[in-house]
Amino acid sequence: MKLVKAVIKPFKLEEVKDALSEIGVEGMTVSEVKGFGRQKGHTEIYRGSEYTVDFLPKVKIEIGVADDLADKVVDAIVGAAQTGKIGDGKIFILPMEECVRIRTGEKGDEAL
Amino acid sequence: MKLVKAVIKPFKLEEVKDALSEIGVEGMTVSEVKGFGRQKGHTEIYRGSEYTVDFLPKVKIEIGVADDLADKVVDAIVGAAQTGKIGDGKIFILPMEECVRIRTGEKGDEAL
Amino acid sequence: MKLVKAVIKPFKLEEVKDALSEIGVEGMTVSEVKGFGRQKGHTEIYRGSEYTVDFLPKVKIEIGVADDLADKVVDAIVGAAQTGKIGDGKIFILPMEECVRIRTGEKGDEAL
Amino acid sequence: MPNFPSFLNRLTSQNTEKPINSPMISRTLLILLSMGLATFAYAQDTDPATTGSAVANIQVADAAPESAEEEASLDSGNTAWMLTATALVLFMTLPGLALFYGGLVQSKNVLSVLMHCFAIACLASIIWFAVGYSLALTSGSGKDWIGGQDAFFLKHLSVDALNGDHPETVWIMFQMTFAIITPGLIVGAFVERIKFSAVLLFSGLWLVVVYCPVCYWVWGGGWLAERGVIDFAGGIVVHATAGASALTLAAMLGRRHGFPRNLKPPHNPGMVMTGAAMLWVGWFGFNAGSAAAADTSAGMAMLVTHLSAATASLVWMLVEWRNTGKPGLVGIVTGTIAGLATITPASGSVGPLGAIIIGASAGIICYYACGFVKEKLGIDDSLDVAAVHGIGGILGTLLVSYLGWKGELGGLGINHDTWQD
Amino acid sequence: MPNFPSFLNRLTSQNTEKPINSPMISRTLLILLSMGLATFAYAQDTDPATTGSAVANIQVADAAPESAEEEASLDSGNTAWMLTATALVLFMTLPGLALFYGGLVQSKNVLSVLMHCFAIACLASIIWFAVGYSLALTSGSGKDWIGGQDAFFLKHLSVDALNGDHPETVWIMFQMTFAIITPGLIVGAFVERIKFSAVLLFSGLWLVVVYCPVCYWVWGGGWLAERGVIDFAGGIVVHATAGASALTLAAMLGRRHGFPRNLKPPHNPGMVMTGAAMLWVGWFGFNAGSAAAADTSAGMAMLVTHLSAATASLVWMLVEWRNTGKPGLVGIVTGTIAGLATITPASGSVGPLGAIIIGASAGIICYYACGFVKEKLGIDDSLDVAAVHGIGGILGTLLVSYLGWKGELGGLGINHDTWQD
Amino acid sequence: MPNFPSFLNRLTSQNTEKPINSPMISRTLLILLSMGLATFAYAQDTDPATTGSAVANIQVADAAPESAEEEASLDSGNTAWMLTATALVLFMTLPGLALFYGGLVQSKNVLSVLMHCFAIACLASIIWFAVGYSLALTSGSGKDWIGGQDAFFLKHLSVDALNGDHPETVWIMFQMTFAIITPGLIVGAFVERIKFSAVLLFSGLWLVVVYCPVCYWVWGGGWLAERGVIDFAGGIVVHATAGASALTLAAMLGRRHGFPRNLKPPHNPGMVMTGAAMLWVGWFGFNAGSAAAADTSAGMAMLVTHLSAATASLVWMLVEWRNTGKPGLVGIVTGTIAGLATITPASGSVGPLGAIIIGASAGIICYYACGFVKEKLGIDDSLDVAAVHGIGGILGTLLVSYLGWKGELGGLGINHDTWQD
Ligand SMILES: Nc1ncnc2c1ncn2[C@@H]1O[C@H](COP(=O)(O)OP(=O)(O)O)[C@@H](O)[C@H]1O
Ligand SMILES: Nc1ncnc2c1ncn2[C@@H]1O[C@H](COP(=O)(O)OP(=O)(O)O)[C@@H](O)[C@H]1O
Ligand SMILES: Nc1ncnc2c1ncn2[C@@H]1O[C@H](COP(=O)(O)OP(=O)(O)O)[C@@H](O)[C@H]1O
Repeated sequence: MKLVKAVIKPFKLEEVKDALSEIGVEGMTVSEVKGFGRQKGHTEIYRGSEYTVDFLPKVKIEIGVADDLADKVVDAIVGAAQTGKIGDGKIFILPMEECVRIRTGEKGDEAL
Repeated sequence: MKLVKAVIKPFKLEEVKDALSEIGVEGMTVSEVKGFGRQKGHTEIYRGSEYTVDFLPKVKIEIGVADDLADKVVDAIVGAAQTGKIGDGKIFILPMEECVRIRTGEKGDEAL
Repeated sequence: MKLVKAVIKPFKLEEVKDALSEIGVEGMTVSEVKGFGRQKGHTEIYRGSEYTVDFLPKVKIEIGVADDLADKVVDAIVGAAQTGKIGDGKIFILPMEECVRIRTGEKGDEAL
Repeated sequence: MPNFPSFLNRLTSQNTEKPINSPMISRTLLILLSMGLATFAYAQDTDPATTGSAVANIQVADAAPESAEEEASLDSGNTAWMLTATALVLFMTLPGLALFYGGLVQSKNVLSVLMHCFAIACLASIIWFAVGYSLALTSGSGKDWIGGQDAFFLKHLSVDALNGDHPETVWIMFQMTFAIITPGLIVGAFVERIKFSAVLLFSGLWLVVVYCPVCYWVWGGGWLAERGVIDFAGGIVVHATAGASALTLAAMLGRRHGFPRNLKPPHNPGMVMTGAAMLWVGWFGFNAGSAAAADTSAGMAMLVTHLSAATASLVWMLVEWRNTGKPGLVGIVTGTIAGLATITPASGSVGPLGAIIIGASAGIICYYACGFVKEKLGIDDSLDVAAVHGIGGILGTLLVSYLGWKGELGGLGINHDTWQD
Repeated sequence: MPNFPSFLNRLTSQNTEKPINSPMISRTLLILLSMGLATFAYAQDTDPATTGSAVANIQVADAAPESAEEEASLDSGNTAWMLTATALVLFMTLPGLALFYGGLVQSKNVLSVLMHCFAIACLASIIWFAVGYSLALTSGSGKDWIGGQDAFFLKHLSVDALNGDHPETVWIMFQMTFAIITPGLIVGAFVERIKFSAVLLFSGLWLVVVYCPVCYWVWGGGWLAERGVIDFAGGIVVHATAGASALTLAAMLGRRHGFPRNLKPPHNPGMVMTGAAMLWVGWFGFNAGSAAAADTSAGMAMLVTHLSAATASLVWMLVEWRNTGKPGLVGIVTGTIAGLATITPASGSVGPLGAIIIGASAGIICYYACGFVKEKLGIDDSLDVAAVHGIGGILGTLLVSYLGWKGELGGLGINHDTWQD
Repeated sequence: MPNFPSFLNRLTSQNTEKPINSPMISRTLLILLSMGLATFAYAQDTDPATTGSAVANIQVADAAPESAEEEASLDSGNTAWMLTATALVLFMTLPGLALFYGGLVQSKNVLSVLMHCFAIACLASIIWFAVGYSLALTSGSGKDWIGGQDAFFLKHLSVDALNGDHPETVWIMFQMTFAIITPGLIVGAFVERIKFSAVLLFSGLWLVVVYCPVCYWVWGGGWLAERGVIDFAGGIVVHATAGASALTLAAMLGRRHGFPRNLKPPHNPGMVMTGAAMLWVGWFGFNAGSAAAADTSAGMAMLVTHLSAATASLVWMLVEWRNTGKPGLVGIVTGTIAGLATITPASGSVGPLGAIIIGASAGIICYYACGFVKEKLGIDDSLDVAAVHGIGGILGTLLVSYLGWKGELGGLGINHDTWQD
């Protein structure tokens, strides 16, 4: 199993969710994060002074998937989240040893 | 070493924390997340219009543990967080290569 | 590739960011978390009653790095985030199988 | 204004689903007019019995400052109350209305809504100073559909001019706060999908083209005033105009992405409650201030305003409780606003029991109107300006004929013999 | 009400730790009564010197509208102030108290607390209209423990009826805002562990069964008024009743899960501060409005109210600083409320130095009372209603005997010869 | 005060970059004095034409309570307005200013800023009671630079003493709210880098050493009053003193870590807007209350205050829009405050068009002043107290000579013949 971790632009969340639903992903966990990267932060001007905003708001999605689904998930995310502009984000794929569904105690691919 | 990542219902946090303390887990890191899964979101009605709430509030717990403790940790979490109702959440177990305690620079199981 | 996950004290974020920039890390993802550990929470007193605050605010940094850079990253973080007082936090290093840059579809070390 | 639609087209931000088509404009302008006229006509139809007193109810009847100046002298108590009422009505918009609307939208749009409310308040103030007061509340034009031009830039003003027994400066300020909140209310129709520059342009034009004339018709001595329409504190002038224009505008602008099935719920009900509470408190200035004096009429206006708000809140809550299984904070406070808007035109002419009836009607009718506009008409009047303010203002104007003094049901709770205004 | 306990049992949500046992009810009712009576008795014991003037202090002395109608005429200045004061007192509850309480609870309960405050305000308004005003403030029953029934549904009201020199409508509204805030205060006793329907039921009943009689006893001409009890603005009627009832209710409902060692701290001290600041400003209407006129008595009431609040805030802050090592925002604003509640009964009878003494006492005594109720009595009066309002109201009632005009210490800071009310 | 610098050194929290060096103190004290004197001198230079009426403008001219007592009698309308205005000005600080400043800082510092504002308000109240009122507003010392000592602890006060036609108690309270907000304003200079105990100490000392004397000079009958300086509502006394002291203090304390290139933006613009809106509403009490009566002067003060605020908001917004490409909420509301501060000294002497000119000047000049202080002077006046309040207050004082009654441009929009105060 794999854990797919994607950092995307916040306003793309709905589209990514829909794209994932379409390929049969039924669960995901989402959190608000701040990103620092090539897309440098911008400056905001308040009352004539500049303020630098280094960290930009991003959304992180974590999805546990069976091994064979991982590539499809990655493609779906890239397809939905891509704008082509800098700051689109990253996808990280980590190996996962086990998954448990708390409600039933099921393990493995069953639990996803 | 393993990294155990559990997504649970928010109001179960206290109980899970207590259950983990009992089996000797001394540290954990917690964050607020939104979950999407089989437990479909609900609709809320404001002023006669329906609003769909897809993402439900969940709590994510991350615990770095020594290899032999992983199963006990999973059992403790399942025991404490289970309500038997849909939406109880998931536990993911990831392999972890190294752990460092920033304060001392200690590494490995020492650092947990 | 590795995913380095560091939990640090919030006010150290700027220094860690600067230290990482210096060794050439160009991207990272940051989130606000609550930590529970040896550094026990404190009690706050409101109106003569004690309230226990178990979970202390921490910041979690996630950095995807090429294998050979991982150690330098860990050293940079330890160097910048260490205060020597309890509660300085932890660094976890996880193996990472793949990384994708959403904007371009690039994979592997290129994408970091 | 022939290229208004295409102008709007350009200024609308990309969030809309349905582009604006030109024929729609004429249609909606028709709707606006007809809705407006229907209201007024109806109000007029049923009002003959009250004609005599209505003119007295309209506080501008004796507001021509020139004539009042010599005989009247300043009453410090009434002036004190009008100064206070002015502060209260400004408080309704800033920060009341801003917080109310700000809490209802998605969190990513809250700052834009606050900005709309604040900037409109500033702009409306300047316009009121430049032309609004003159067009809306001074005679001298000899026409019955628009006021005179002598008070442009307030150039007529002398510091000791009186309006009745309070300074004309206070009257200008008090009415200015009404001109501030009315375009502010319309913000609720176009949140989350309009450019800031378009908001400024629309609001400025609207104030001059719609608000000032209607205000003159009803309060400035225009044709509706002559026909005896009762609008104590702005049911027609403020709430019906805002509601009708909101509906028109919402129809013209098209729907938000995701309407109606995929919208985000209000991001901060606590903020909504805070704003609604401030609106409630400020409304005391709005309605009781419209008595233009600290007298028995102001006292009764405050009492009935409060009772209507409380009743409408509870009724809305109960209807929602029955229909959805649980009472909610956003619901109860929307009921409050419905109750307040509905009592507004009637607050100078009904007694406590009348207020309870008006409040209960507001709670039920505005509740179902929300669903009607969005589901049946399919118009994305995002924050329900038409359903709450428009329907409320019209409802109150209709009910006052039945519930008000010498109306068919009698002024409930008021002793007929001693009620004189 | 024989099955009140079991009723409560049913309605309580599952959050409580200790089930309610029936014998407890009788015990706590006893406590309530005895606490109440002790206060009143004490107040009476030490008050003989002030009896003469006390009746005049009680602003309802001349409030029987019928008698006042003929001779008095309306004073626009006093009416202006009473209208303003009414708006200020409503502002105390909505949104002041709601935000104050909302910020003190856990974040997951904030909406429920706001809902409680808002819905209670609406309900209390309707009840005051239906029966409350009549039972609490009109005579005509011939009894000394409850008012008459002639003003049910305000059916007696004529629009130009006066109460003294302001309209009776204004008086009804002003007193209504007191009837709104008092059950609102009690919310602090049962937050985080009660069902919404139970809140409505309890608050409605409480208003009729406890508030109205006590209000009649003290302000409506009942037996305490006859015995010369001083309660200028509601130390007994509002704060002591709310505090005693909160204590009783908290004891009956049982403790929150985790009390007292494992509670969550206030989720939003900034919100608490905002609410407290609004309460402070609104309290000017509460106390200075209780003079029922814009006169020297109102001016002195505002001055002493403010000084007591400022002193109590600083004293509380200093005590906390000494005891815990750092001063906190929640602490200083709780001191404010303690100072305001404590000066309330005395605000018509003390001078500036008296206010400082009262404020300082409030800051110390209410601080330790918080710990006493929760730690010693073990009662989970969650937001310290009894310790802050109850103890404060009683403390003020006791102190006024010593500090007030012609009391033992003399009216500090007030020139004895010219002090007349 | 010889070891004030080292004392400050000890109390400053570790957040500063530049340690305070002793020679700096003398330098900055000099700056403070010279800035202050420059202002006053300038004001005086250009004011001769207005001397005659200015004294009458200053509402304390007839404030010596002893002399007024016999002849004057209480006017309930004026008293009602002064009570209301007092509540409004307190509302400016609590919670207005607190929220305004709280929203501008980083989120980790918001509670500390709220605490500063609240504690200073309490402390200033006690000091005003103890010595401030006496030193600032009573004569009897025979000196022209400081007031008498007879009213220490208000021991002179009798409950029915009048100040003009309202109670002296009300006057004490009204002026107290000015003494509360002025040190509160200075908070903006030292946020995010000072210890709480130092804030208390500084604010207390400042009130006695700077505010009271200047207040006496201008309003209490001191040397500036004698020379005919116009300061209707506190442009010099409140805003210029606060601004100059803020600049001095900011220079003494050194810069925040990261100034000027690496600062965090305002954490909550919505909170800033809410606070600014409350300041706006409260300012009606501040300026129109300074007329000390509910009369034509109060009405005009409210009108020009509002117009200046609205104009400055829009102008600031437009300048920002041009310079940065987008208009922002923090910008527009900062413009509001600039417009309000600038009209303050002039609000008794200009007409509507004068107010528009003043507002437009405020919007432009204060905008660029913000950049000037931070970029050119390099002083970390964190929340721009000097640029907005200081420059605003001075600007208004200068402009009033040209725009005010009988000034060079004439009182625009005011009929010269009927303008009399
Ligand atoms: N090495 C990395 N480790 C973790 N997160 C990263 C890394 N690089 C980028 N990110 C995340 O991806 C986001 C986008 O990256 P950025 O470099 O700005 O643009 P792009 O992905 O288009 O090159 C960043 O804001 C950050 O959240
Ligand atoms: N494949 C997944 N990857 C990541 N998180 C998941 C996944 N499936 C479920 N979750 C998380 O677990 C929560 C509960 O899942 P759900 O399917 O609703 O119920 P259950 O676990 O009882 O089957 C979700 O809200 C989501 O946060
Ligand atoms: N086993 C663990 N798993 C995950 N996070 C941990 C673990 N132990 C500690 N942490 C995180 O590290 C933070 C600091 O740990 P703590 O034990 O308090 O201090 P120290 O690291 O100095 O020993 C905690 O607040 C928590 O967020």
